[in-house]
Amino acid sequence: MQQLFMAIVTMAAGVFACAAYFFLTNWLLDRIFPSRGVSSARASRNMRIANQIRPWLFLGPALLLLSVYLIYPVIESVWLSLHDRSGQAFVGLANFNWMIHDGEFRQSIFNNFLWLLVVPALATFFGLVIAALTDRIWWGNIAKTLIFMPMAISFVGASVIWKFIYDYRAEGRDQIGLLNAIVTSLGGAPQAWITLPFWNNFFLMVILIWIQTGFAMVILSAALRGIPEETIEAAVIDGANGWQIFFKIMIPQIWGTIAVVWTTITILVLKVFDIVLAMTNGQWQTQVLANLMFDWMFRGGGDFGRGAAIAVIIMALVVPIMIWNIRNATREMKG
Amino acid sequence: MLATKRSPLVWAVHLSVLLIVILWTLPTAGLLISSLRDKDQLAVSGWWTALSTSSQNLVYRAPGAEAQAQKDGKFVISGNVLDGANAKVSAFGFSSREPAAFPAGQTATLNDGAQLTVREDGSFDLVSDKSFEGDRGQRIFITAGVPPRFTFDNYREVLRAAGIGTSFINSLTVAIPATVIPILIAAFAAYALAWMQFPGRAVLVAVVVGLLVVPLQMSLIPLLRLYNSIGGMLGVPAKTYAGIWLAHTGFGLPLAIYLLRNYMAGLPKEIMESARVDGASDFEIFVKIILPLSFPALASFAIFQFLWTWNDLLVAMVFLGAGDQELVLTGRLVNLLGSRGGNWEILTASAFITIIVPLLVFFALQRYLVRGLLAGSVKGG
Amino acid sequence: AELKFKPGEDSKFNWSSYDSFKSGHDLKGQTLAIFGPWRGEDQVLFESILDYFRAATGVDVKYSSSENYEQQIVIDTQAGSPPDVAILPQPGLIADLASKGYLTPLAEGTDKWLLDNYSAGQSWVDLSTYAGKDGKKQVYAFPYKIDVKSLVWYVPENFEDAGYQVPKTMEELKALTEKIAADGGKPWCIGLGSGGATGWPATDWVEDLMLRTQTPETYDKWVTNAIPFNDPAVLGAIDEFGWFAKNDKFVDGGVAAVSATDFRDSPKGLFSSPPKCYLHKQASFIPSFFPEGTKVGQDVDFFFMPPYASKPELGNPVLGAGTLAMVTKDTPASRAFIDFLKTPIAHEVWMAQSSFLTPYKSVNKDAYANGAMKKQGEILLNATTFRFDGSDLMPGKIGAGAFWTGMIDYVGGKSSADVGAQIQKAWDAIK
Amino acid sequence: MAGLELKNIRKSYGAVDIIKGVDLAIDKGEFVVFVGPSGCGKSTLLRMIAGLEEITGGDMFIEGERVNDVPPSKRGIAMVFQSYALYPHMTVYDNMAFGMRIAHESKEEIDRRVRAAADILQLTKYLDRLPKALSGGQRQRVAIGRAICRNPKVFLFDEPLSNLDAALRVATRIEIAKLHETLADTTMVYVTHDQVEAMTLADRIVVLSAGHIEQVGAPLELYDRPANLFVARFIGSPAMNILPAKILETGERTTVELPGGLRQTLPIPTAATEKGKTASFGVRPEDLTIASGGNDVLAGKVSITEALGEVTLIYLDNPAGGEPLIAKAPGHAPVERGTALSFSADPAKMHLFDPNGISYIR
Amino acid sequence: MAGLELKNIRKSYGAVDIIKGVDLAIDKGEFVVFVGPSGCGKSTLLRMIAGLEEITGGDMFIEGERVNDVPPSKRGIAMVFQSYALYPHMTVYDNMAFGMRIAHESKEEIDRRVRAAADILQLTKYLDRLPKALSGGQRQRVAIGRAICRNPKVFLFDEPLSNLDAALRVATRIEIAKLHETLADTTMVYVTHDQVEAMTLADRIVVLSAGHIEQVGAPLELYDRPANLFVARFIGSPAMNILPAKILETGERTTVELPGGLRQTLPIPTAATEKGKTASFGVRPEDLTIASGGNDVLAGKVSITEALGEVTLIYLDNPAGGEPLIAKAPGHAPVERGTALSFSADPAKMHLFDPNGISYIR
Ligand SMILES: Nc1ncnc2c1ncn2[C@@H]1O[C@H](COP(=O)(O)OP(=O)(O)OP(=O)(O)O)[C@@H](O)[C@H]1O
Ligand SMILES: Nc1ncnc2c1ncn2[C@@H]1O[C@H](COP(=O)(O)OP(=O)(O)OP(=O)(O)O)[C@@H](O)[C@H]1O
Ligand SMILES: [Mg+2]
Ligand SMILES: [Mg+2]
Repeated sequence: MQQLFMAIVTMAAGVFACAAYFFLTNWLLDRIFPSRGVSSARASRNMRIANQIRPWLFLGPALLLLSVYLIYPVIESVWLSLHDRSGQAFVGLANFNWMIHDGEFRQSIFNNFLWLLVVPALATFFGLVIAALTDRIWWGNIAKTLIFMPMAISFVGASVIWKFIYDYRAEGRDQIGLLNAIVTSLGGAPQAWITLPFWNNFFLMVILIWIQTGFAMVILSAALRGIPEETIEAAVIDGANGWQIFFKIMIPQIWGTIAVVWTTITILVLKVFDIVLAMTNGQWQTQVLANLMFDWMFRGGGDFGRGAAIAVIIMALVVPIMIWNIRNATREMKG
Repeated sequence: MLATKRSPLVWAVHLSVLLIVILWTLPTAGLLISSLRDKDQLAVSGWWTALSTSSQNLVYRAPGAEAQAQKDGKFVISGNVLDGANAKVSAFGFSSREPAAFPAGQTATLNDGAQLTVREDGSFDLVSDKSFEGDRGQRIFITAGVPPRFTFDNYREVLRAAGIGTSFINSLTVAIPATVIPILIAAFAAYALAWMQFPGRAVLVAVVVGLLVVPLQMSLIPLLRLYNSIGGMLGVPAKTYAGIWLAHTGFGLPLAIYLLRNYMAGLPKEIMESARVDGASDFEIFVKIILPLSFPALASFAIFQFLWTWNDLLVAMVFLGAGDQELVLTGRLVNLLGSRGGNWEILTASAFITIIVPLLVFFALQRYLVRGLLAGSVKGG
Repeated sequence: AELKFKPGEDSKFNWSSYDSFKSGHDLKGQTLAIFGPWRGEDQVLFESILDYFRAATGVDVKYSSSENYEQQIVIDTQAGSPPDVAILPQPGLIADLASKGYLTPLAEGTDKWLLDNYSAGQSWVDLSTYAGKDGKKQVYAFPYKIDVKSLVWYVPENFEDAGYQVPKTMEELKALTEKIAADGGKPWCIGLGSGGATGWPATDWVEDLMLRTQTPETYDKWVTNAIPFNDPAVLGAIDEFGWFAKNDKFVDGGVAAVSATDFRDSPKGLFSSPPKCYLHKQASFIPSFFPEGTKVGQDVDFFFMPPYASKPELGNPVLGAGTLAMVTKDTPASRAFIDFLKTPIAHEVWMAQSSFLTPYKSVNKDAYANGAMKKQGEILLNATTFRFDGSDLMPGKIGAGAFWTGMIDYVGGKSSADVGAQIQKAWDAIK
Repeated sequence: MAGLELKNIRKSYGAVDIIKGVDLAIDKGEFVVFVGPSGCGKSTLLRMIAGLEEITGGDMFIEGERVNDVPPSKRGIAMVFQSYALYPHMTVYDNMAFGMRIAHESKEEIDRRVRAAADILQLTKYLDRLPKALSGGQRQRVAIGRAICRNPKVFLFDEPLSNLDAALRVATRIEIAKLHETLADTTMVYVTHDQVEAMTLADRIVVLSAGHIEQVGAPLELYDRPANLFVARFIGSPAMNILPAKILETGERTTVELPGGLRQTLPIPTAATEKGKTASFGVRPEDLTIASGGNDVLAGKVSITEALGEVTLIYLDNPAGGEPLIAKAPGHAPVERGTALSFSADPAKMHLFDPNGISYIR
Repeated sequence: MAGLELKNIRKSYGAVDIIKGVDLAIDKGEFVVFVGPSGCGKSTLLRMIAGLEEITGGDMFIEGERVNDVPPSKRGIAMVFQSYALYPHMTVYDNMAFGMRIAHESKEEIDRRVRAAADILQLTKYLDRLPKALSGGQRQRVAIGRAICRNPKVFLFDEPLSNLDAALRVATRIEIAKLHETLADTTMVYVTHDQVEAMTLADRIVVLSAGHIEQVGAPLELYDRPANLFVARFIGSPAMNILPAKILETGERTTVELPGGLRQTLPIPTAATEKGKTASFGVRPEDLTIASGGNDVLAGKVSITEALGEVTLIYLDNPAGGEPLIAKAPGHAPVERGTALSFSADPAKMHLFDPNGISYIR
């Protein structure tokens, strides 16, 4: 009971402190540069100053937290990537040099590209389709909850789930993996799915798609519902059918959000390793960059230099996406 | 809603949604059924077989010599091979080589001359002229049709684990502020990035996107070091709730800002203008116009952030610690799995126990993903 | 908390060691944070040991564990907030921590103590000695709680039903294997699956076979890469494993099932009816994955993985694994804890419960909770050679990476030479 | 065959009844204008015809076919939405071409028709713009253009000209009239608040009030013989002056006493039973002329005058109290505030309504 | 001191100039109406006054203070947006109360003013509704209500009555006029396409065309003495009839020859240099009366008539070709299509524009 009470008090305090920051700084800003009750020339000058400061007040906590929690580690990673395994001696680009000659790394890059091609596209696609379809039926919310469920299941749970799908038992045995049960009931020979080189990548991707579709669905569903209903009505009047409305009216209007979802999942794919770790740990040629990094960082004491070097590569891969986003943002701000 | 209810397309929609839902839930259904099954069955037969009566080969060990009774000069051990389970024996045997040598009801003569009868209802008699010896009872192999049987034992075991209540509260204490705080901070930042004029706006947006990629693992050591030195300086412990909130906030911020900014940038400019003309300051516009209108985006992000913080293990372990008092729910459940993580029955049950809270959150927040929030606001978009 | 066994009550416990430890250590008010690998049942058991330490010293002990304990200990030490005592099962990781200066050497004379008190003492001293940051080799870790790996599990009644005998030599084991196969059964259940760690059970096979085909010195050279991975000695051991595992007739489910089956599932074949297999090689921990209610000694039993009759000079080598305790923060309490581990009582209390083996010679073997454990304990005590799991001694990238992958590839069809070369290449890459 | 038939059409939002039983048959090719006060349900009715709102009760037929459950796209309708409902992501050109593209018209045909419509609506310069870069009136024109490009069975216009300037409004109105002439088979339903539009375009005008029909008829019929007080006041701007009138004599012609004791004899027959009742007497501002003595209908002090250029509105204090009476004098009538004026009118242009507001039948 | 002063105000979107240098001084308390064709920049100008659009060039002063950089919230304005811009998540009441709440008015005061405005706009029934459950006209009224609740220095109205029915429009117009009277110090700028609104409300009307001012003046001044052809045709509906006219005699009075050989002498002085030039002759439809012989200004065959009830529009074939000429006859003029008619007019009401379209100064 006491723990519960303490918990509530700490929660309230934490949230309150955060809200108070915004109220107080704004109040202070308006105090220091008053615009009410002073001469109007003063007021407008004050307003101008205040308006130059205010964005930074709004951004302040976010920038601070981002710097501490993300930018500082990035810098640290770059620094580490130029040092040896224990982070002591400077080794220049040796880690990167090692990397490009490492077969496993090349394998990971190749696999990562496969993942990047397949997962964001399919997860976004399914998310979009589901969001659009469930919107029109009375049990849509139930359907959505069910499809959302994989997201809510912990990774440990998910790996067991997929064990029960991909599990392999020898031919003639009772299969406990659903996939093999289906294959054998159709007369095929059971396969050890996750050990089939190349194809096993896709079996692992299925898991991530299965999970991430829920994410895409929720975000896109919010976006779809934000589309002005009247534009859809107009299209209906114009004689458009369901497909046409979907592709020509709805999708273009939520294009920005689709891009956001796609970007987010792409980046997530760059970082994905739980699935690979839990299912194969990169064996049978399923290694991906993030798992490789994790491997080097923490396995058996770790090699921080190489781990960080791989992390730097992962981060560098996001640069094109950043540039694309800068473009979008500037275009949007102009129009 | 449009008056198009009866179009044949609607059936196609229903069917395709049904299909997708089935595809998506099938794996989870497997987990659910597995969590209700006997743990020994998990590795032996597919979860879908649990739904129907199945013919199984079981091994039963009869009681040892101490259970024998003397009857008509013979020594008898009797009992029931099914232990009261609702099943039907079809065949039995006494050797692992021929486990189904005799149909139910027949009497088999064992190697040592004793006679074994197993009837359909599972009752058996082991009759011998000599006294039985040893406390290792006779193995009886049976083939029985076993109807579906489910048990809540797995759940009971998980829920009765010591400290689970504490961990539940710990998890909530971590997850709730770790959801609310980033939303608050990100919403302000997103507003500034979407609607305020200042130099470097586009670059900041891109930086936020770029930071999405920073692997969590890279941050842990430098941050914990920072925490330790700050904690040391202030004389407070390094692992506190505030610390983990901020950590989750930091890690969640890029996505929050990115999602919210995208949403906010799509709100009609006129509404903001109108508020501006009404004399509202940026702060007031944000609180009174933007926030209420951004509910769908806030709700969707809240769903995810809650989920991630709730399911998170790594960050909690590092920034909160793994001690008995600080353990979060996921940590507690993983610990139940034992050192070698093999108890699937625990895993399956605990997966469903952890999923409940996020699903409730999803359900509660889903109603904020409303349609037509902006309807009636501006004419002639 | 209440002590599991009242001090002084049961004569099978060495209470005097407890009393003398108690009188020698009064550390009231001190705290001790221990970080270890044990969770679930093991954690409960370990807490019961800690209770004695608490009662004896008055130290406030906090034990914690984590699923990602390897990762966590690295993070915690790197970030400067280590526990006081860490208990880890990986010598490789310990070596790394020691070389980075995160460990405090144990008290002078610990090596002597191990030599005297643990059977096959030199093996343990070697295992506990690491190079520190300064490069000086010192005893940093104290072995506590050992698993014996050289065990083969079987169901005695199935043997009776089929008329098989427990083999005494490797030759007999191979003959038995062939006989079972000839009888139409499958001799072995082998499962290498372990999620992210898939492949490790095969490394145990290879190590055990290494110890039975080569001298311990060769084994040591192998784990330090003094001889390359594709040395004929190593390849021979691998192929010996292949003799068992790469034969569709010898393994349940065929070769394809070997790497796809989870090691936790694989022993279940012993118990099915009719049996899917008759033999299963796995360490002493495996009974927790047997079907519920299985009684070791009655429903299932084990025998020592036999040596080759043709190589009597190698004696009875035992492959094992275990956990080692080390001081990560030098405090009186952590020192006291290591001292505590040297008392027989710290071993006996756990022995009397379950899943604990020790090479400590002065403990009362009768304290083992059951006959099966005692039998395992005796294997450990009778060991002429004890070698720690080689893959745990190799660098993480090899022992928990290339070696695993290599074994998967080997079972998947590659030749031992290819696999050996491949692993050696990986090893070269991290030098 | 009626082009469009509504039978006891009803609509409610929850407990609120918006359309309370509308019966109306519109001939094929007819041009019907809906007028009525803001919020009376015009748009709702239009949206129900289009199939965008579910019909709560009653039946709707388009060219004889019951369409209650026919989806909008199958009804053969083009519509100008009151709120335009432009596609924000399409250029003006694409907005107009969308419907035709959906109908798989040929590229050239689409281009021809879009350009023709753009030409009529003076949008040619803006064909490549997105709606957000257009002025309010331009957006409305796009909405019109989108509809008139197409070839539907029924056109629905919801206040299509409200944001256009007078010249453009006249021009567009004429174009719509022309369109109506060219497409003789196309039924048009048009909502407007503009009297001139209603009078010039309509074959028939439907006056709606609070969800039901007050009167249906040809424009001049409504103007000359409003069925009740509501219609009388609604048609014509400024609205008809209404005064309480006591019926003195009944018969072929009726004599009433107006406030201030003035008497008028109207060529309206009344039954004897009506005698002594207090009826409502109506006369339109434009039918009043400044009296040169004799036959005055009203008199009073001038409270305000509004010069509109073309005419001058003279507001008189109402002898019966309430809203001022209004007279319209042509040109710039030089009338001073405060002067007492009296007005006369042609008895044939006077109106008389019984105590329930229903017009006495002429 | 001017309430509002624009000095060479310019606005461009990228390369497109929308406002091309507008100079205008509006007195404190004055009521100015902007009229102009759709898309000419009225809304843009209003939005610039409000501070919602950046000013590309020029200076703007409110009550003497340069406000180019003053944010909207500090300019003391209330505005009715052409697109309403209601707060979709607030009820009608809250929409109207928002501005006052921001200004920290007392609860009672807010309630009083909101209720008063709702009363005027007949919105009382809807105070608890969200905008999406309102009709188009009701939404527009909320937008008006939101503005008139407040006490600003400058009111900006962008076509505030376009979606209201005639009666409501008149009533609201009167309320706005009253508001203007009560708040003697408040400057009002009003955009409309409705001539009646412009004429009745305005102290001065500003006629805009394609981003610049064509003429500024009192309503009747614009009607009687349009500065140029654009204004002449823009003010008045239907628009003024324009005919080419050859100047025959100049001097104190000018004699012109109209198409068809008709001659007219106008009381407009012209310089001798103008002789022989082809000017434009204008006469408003409402100034034409069916000629009873002599002094005809135009003659032609009737092509269409439109009976608006109050008046009848008679369209004549234009002898000069092009758009038909229009005459307005009061009442229901019984004119047949095809009949040849000739019209006369008072020479004082005729207009004459030089070849550049500039009016000759009377
Ligand atoms: N973002 C933009 N980019 C380019 N041109 C624009 C943009 N916004 C408006 N315009 C143009 O500016 C001109 C003036 O627009 P404005 O809205 O001021 O017209 P208006 O006089 O209010 O017209 P209306 O009576 O139709 O409302 C229009 O021609 C319009 O097309
Ligand atoms: N969702 C709704 N819930 C309740 N009432 C509604 C809803 N939508 C509209 N109404 C009401 O229905 C009535 C009719 O609306 P409608 O839009 O048909 O009016 P209208 O005649 O087109 O008016 P206007 O001339 O102002 O456009 C209005 O009084 C409006 O308040
Ligand atoms: Mg409407
Ligand atoms: Mg405008």
